[in-house]
Amino acid sequence: MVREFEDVIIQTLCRFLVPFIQLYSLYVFAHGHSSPGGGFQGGCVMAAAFVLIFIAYDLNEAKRRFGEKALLIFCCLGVFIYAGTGWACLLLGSNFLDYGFLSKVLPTDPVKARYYGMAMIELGVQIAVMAVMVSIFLDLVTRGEHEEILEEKGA
Amino acid sequence: MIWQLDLILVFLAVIAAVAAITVRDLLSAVMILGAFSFFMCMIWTQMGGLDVAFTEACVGAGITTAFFIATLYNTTRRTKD
Amino acid sequence: MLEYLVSKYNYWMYVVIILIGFYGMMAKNNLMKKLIGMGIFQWAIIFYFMSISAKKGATLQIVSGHGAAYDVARAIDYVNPLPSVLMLTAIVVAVATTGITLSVLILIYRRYGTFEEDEIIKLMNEKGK
Amino acid sequence: MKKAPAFIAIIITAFLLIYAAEEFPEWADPNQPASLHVSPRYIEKTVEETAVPNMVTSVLADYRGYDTMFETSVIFTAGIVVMMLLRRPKKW
Repeated sequence: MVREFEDVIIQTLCRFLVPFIQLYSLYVFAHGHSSPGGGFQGGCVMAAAFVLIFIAYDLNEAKRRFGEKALLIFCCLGVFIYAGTGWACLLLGSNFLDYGFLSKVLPTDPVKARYYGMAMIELGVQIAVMAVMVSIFLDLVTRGEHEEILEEKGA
Repeated sequence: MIWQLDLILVFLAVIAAVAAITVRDLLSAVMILGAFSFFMCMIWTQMGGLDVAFTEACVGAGITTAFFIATLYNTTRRTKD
Repeated sequence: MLEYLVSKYNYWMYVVIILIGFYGMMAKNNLMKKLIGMGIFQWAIIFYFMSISAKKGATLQIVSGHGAAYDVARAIDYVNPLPSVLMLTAIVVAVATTGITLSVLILIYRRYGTFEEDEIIKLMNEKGK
Repeated sequence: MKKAPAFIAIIITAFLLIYAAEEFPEWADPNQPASLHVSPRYIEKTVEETAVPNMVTSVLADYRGYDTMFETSVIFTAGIVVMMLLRRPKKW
């Protein structure tokens, strides 16, 4: 996981597999309102795609694609989207997380506004879960010593 | 919900749980724990909790097993009991 | 007799799985085995909550129909959604706590070099910390 | 040596739990108390009030949005805590 195998079959297969897993994750997220699925499941499947990159390639490649700073930004962004939707409802004159009043800014009626509010917070949950799972896996697999391992490899 | 199918799946889950506790190799124990959580996922599918089963299949059998293996990669897989 | 067994065996099975996890947490000497026992304990409790959400002859928690013409939902036709929601939250919190516990185990291994509980206690007494 | 107290505790716990399980309603009974109190309102009103057919999503994100929000913040806190525990100088 940390050091590279140099195995052509595994690397090629994983490179073909990763976009399909990410597309499936977006499908699960987008159809969470009318079929089983939603933010948690989509986020976990998306995190599994990055874990696959970790397993197939080495640490350097994975950190080049999804660095630690980007992970922290995405963690905070997910929680911010969730809480920000609640605050938007509050600023529009309603209670916290009462999405019906979003119809004042969205071109829909209050019932459909609740539908879109739910889609909004599921997006926040998906981003937060994906970033946190990848971050925990990155810290566990390197014992928190990314820089030392990268220097050791001479990269 | 079909109670015969449920009974078979619950027995398999009990066997997997006992094996995960008693086996003397941590990597095997972690893999059997993933199998146990997948049996739990099938039990909930046939009980009607499809969202929970989906989450369990992603989280319990996927991400948690990856976390355990990442930890064992950095530590040891030997155990005395 | 068979009806009594069918109506109650699910709760007995949850008791059995919870006791396996409990035994793993109490009697095993290895810290990783204790963590595995804790995981089994958590899934047994989720199993109990999902058992009380089941209904005979009911279907999934998705209202049938499509577009603007959804059917009128009767409560007897659908499985109880409330335990599903609570356990969805519980599973994701469980994986977060598992991540924290694994990082603490890595720290323990970095300092003592073992997962066995008696050896860790012996090393702690020797080092005096 | 550690196994005997564990077995005693397990036997006591098993006795208590099975004794309590006798009082439970039948498994998958449609008229058990857990199915009668709050959930019929969620099941019957979810399409009318939120236009979402999947009632798990509607209860998770709308009726119990506070619950899910603090649960998301629990995951966020877990990620930060793992980073604080492992990403630090080696001398500690």
